[in-house]
Amino acid sequence: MNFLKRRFPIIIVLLTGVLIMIAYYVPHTPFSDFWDGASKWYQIIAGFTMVLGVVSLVRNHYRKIREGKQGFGYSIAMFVIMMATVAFGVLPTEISPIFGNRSGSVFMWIFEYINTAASATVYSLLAFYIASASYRAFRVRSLDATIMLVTALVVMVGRVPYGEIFSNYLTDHIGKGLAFLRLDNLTSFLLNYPTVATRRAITLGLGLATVSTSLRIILGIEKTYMGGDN
Amino acid sequence: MLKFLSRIDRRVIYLLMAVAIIIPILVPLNLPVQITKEVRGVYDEIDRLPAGSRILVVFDYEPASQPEVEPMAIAVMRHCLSKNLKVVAISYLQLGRGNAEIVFNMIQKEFEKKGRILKYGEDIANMGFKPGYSAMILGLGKDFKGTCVTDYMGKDVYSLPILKDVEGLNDFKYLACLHDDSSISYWILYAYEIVGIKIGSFCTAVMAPGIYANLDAGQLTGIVGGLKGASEYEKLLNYRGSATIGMDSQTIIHMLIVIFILIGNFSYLLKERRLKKEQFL
Amino acid sequence: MSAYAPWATTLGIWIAAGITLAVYSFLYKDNPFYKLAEHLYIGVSTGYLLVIAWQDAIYPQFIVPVFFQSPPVYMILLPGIMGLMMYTRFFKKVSWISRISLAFVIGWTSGVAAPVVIQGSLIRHMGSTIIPLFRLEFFSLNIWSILFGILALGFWAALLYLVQKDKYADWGTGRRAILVSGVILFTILFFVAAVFFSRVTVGDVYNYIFRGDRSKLDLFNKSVDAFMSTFYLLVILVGVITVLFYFFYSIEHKKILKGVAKTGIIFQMLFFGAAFGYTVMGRVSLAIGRMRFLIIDWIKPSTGFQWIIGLGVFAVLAVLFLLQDRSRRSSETE
Amino acid sequence: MIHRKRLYIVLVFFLFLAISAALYGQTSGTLTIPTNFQVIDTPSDSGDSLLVIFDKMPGESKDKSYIIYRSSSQDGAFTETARFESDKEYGSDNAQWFGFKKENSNFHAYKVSPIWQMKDVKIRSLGGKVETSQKRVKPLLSYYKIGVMEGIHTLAGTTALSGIPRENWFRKDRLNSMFILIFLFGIVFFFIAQAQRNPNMFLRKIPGIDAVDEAVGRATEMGKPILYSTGYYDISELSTICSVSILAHVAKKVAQYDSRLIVPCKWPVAMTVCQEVVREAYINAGRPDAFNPGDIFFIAGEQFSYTIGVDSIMVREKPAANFFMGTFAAEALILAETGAATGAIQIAGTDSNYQIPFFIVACDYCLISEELYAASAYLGRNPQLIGSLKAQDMGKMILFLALLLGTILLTLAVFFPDVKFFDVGIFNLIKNFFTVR
Repeated sequence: MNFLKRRFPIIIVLLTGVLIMIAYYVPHTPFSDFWDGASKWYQIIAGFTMVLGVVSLVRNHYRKIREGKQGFGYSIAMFVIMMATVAFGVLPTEISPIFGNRSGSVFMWIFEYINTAASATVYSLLAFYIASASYRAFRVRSLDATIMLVTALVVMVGRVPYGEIFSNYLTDHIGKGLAFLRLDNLTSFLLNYPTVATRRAITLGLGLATVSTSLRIILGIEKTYMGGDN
Repeated sequence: MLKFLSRIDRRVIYLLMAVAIIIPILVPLNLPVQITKEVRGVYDEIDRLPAGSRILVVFDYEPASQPEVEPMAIAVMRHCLSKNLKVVAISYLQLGRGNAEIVFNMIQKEFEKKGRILKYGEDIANMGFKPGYSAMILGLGKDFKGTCVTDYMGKDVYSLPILKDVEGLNDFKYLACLHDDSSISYWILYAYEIVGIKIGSFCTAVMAPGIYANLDAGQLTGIVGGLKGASEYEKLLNYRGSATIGMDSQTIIHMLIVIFILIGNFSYLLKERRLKKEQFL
Repeated sequence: MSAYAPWATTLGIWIAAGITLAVYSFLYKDNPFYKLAEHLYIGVSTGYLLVIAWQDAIYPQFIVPVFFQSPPVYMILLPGIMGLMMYTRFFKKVSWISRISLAFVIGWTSGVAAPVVIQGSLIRHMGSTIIPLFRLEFFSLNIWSILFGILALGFWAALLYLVQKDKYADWGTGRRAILVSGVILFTILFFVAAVFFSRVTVGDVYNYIFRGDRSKLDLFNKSVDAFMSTFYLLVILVGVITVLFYFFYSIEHKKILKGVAKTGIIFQMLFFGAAFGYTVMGRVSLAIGRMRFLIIDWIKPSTGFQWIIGLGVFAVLAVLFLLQDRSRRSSETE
Repeated sequence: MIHRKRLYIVLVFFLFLAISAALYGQTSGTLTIPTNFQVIDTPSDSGDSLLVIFDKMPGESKDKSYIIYRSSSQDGAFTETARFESDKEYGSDNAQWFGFKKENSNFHAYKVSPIWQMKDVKIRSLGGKVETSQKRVKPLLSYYKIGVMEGIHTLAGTTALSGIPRENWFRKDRLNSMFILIFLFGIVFFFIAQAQRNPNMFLRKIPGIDAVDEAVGRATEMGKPILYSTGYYDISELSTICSVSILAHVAKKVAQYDSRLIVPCKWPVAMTVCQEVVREAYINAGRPDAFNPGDIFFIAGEQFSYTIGVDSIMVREKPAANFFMGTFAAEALILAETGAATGAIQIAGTDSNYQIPFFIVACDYCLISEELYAASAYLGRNPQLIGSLKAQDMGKMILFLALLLGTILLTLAVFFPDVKFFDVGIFNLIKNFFTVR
């Protein structure tokens, strides 16, 4: 029994991992099918697991409603809208054009005017948070912070008219030789060389980390995700 | 003073931001717009064309990037039609077709207000979505009508007067590519390199740095990048479209953020100073 | 442009506007309207995910091939069973069964990750980093370059030696400055001499500046380009190596290595700063888009009648929230 | 005088015409079928295509093009399957099959698909109507001819060659990555073995990781909960798995100090895994009763609804410490700023480059990209994990050498182009190895 609980899953990880690695190099029948199939399989499994999440969600909010906690009204609203979405979405279009997920159906209406609106708004909160973050935390605490700050300023100012007025003044009135100090030139230099270098280095390091991590997992060294015995 | 600077409430900042965004939408600010040579490159090419010559406008952007690209589309349409050029739209993304429709409707309404009726099929035409990437472009290059077959309403292209005596792409004087991805590389490879039609890029701000290489290589006559580029184009046509407005907000907000950063650091440094002093005492 | 009846569109726009305002109100503080919007949004998005899971995964990939297709594909039953096994999580006794399907998923992804990452990031980025530094026609070991090269090497050696021996630290700023500037100056001079003066001579430059002899101008420009490209390649090479070094775990950053790691940090900060400044632009246009929606799509076209209804709904909600609030307070006081 | 000049001009003009006409006749007259035509199985593929190979011919240009005909039988009706300009599709364009040899530009190679044996698949929709679609079963023996065309003139070859695609047993073009993979396996094994022999190896300090315990401690002192987010991806992603193993450590501390741990999840499976991990931590701390599965719950599966949910929790529960570990997208700053506004101590760790600056600005500590992957080893102090870290360092060391040596060698190779390694120049050797085909 303990074998089934602890060892067996690890063995499956090992088998799947090694098989898929082989399949990456061997395009012949059993392996190639495995390679193609696995991704579809994952989708199916994930599809089933969505229900898990919903159950957890429902459980939490149901508790709220049952105990009549303050604000259970919101939970009710959530249930109603969720049920409506699922109902209108899953019913086939053959019955009526308001069902299904074609454009013009209720499902798409809900999606467009509630989901899209909300997500776009939440996304746009970023603009505000960037402002507050810049004010609150973007400080010249150390050399590194200063470099980061100055770079950010250069890139930001280089992208608005005032930046260009400055740049033009630099080249037109002070001297042609200062062209390399133009904000747009500085920006493009920053974006093309140091940035590229750092990105590459980070990608390389991350690549190594990924490989060794995946080995740790396949070899069953890293098995925290399996959870406890009972 | 220092106290005040060092602890401005978050909400004040948010409020300032909101105001900075809204005001330009309500009242125009006419902030200075510097015309860059990239945008000029596009504008002049189109401006130079004789009346009645055809121009191909490619709608390769997804609805998601509408706020950024649509102003350009409107601007270039206005430019062409006010110079009596004939505009043919085509799309290479499935989602692009819708955008073309939207822009066409707007433009037609607008010109009706001015008292000029734009006839579909004579002044403007929309080929809709044509699948097949490079193959499609190559086909257009050799035999435009044969590749399109029908326009987006399923009408036979041979019946469209706008395409009369059009053989291939080189019967179009210019190609304006509105894109939010790297699809322009296909047009450069198969339209510019093979047929030699001049291309101008109208792209999102994120795309712009990527295609400067093509500009340097002379494959593009110019780049209109992001809201900024669009606002410059609108400036050249001297009207204030959504891009200019958006650019106003953007400029102010950039400035605002820069100011916030500076204030924050200023107060921070002052504090440091004070702390040092206190240590000495 | 809308696929819906006008009334539906109007209603939708009002709802969307309401939600937008409610979410923005969170910026001020948490409030009932925000709560409502939050719960609506979560409900919709969860429902949406369920529908997608059904329409894109379970129905077409599991149900159709097994039940509605001839000949059926029974292999697909296996992942289906695995998916069902996930539900054993609900029962403590047998919850370990779900580990099997979990094991499959994790084994699969980590198995895919290793080779794909090697191919896609290790090999590709190494390949694009390893390129010749000089162009043949634009490099020569003329007397100047050799001289400067030797000097540069000397300064580098001195610097490294002193740092390693911890002598550098207890020097005065003046001497440090001399040492560092010497290193930088001569390294640059070496490259200038080797790359720039490979095609043109000092004499040419003299003629150009003082005699105004422009005959060699394009050659000058070419040499400058060659120099710059070499410079850029060096920047990338140094950046990659130093940043990569910064992530060493088993080596302590001290003495020379500290300098290397420091360079790595500086490169990273350049990257992060650029990324920050670059992202701001796109983000801001999102907010602009939202505000435009509020003002142009919602406020401008709305009629007085719509306003009356809208404000009415708002008022009703507000009253409800107030009542709820009071009831809570009373319950707390009891 | 002038007249004579004109005469000359006219003469020259006609001469020119004659020559060009002759030339035209020449080229159009002698369309030659390329020599050395062969049909081979595409190397290292999964058996769904063939290669048509023939020699490079004189006078290839873009107004002259090659055509490939296909038929199911030796003397059946041949139909055109492909047509390409004659100055394209050389062997040198396909390094994945032929490598970087000079000779590759002396022949054409074009990938063609065979004729497939199809079978019908009937799909019955819920509405009840049945749609039939075709599905590939296996490739059949198919015959190919090549032709050449210029302008209106076309000439089809007579020789018909047959071929049938085979599934190959190895992707030769991925040899380099396989080499690296096996090598990395080797060093990981080696260092793990070594680490088990002497477990206490040196690891340099990473401030973010040391701060984890401190944050937990502070939260307990203040008697406030701790919030932990595993990020954007499901448990299947490595970053999430690492995040979970950090969570295990945090949960252990929390269980010891007896404070509350809130884990809002974006993915169901991740949620169940987190529940298991935390429960185990409580059990090991000897107080399973204190574990409340209700604190580890699924909020919403969509990016921004998740964000908004976590924000609300932060504002309402006011946690004293927030952990954002894993991959994050645009929501990074939204979360971090809200957390900062509630005055929590925040520790972030992400492998998504473009969010790192925001975390650095808005959080107290940030694990930069791969430090996230290293964190579990640091916290766990498990010799095997530390061994794998060592292996990583060794890998980096090797990348260094490769970078430096490679650059130097290539630079030299430019100066001494005719130095030979085996049969390819240094240049090609290195290019060969570091190329994704």
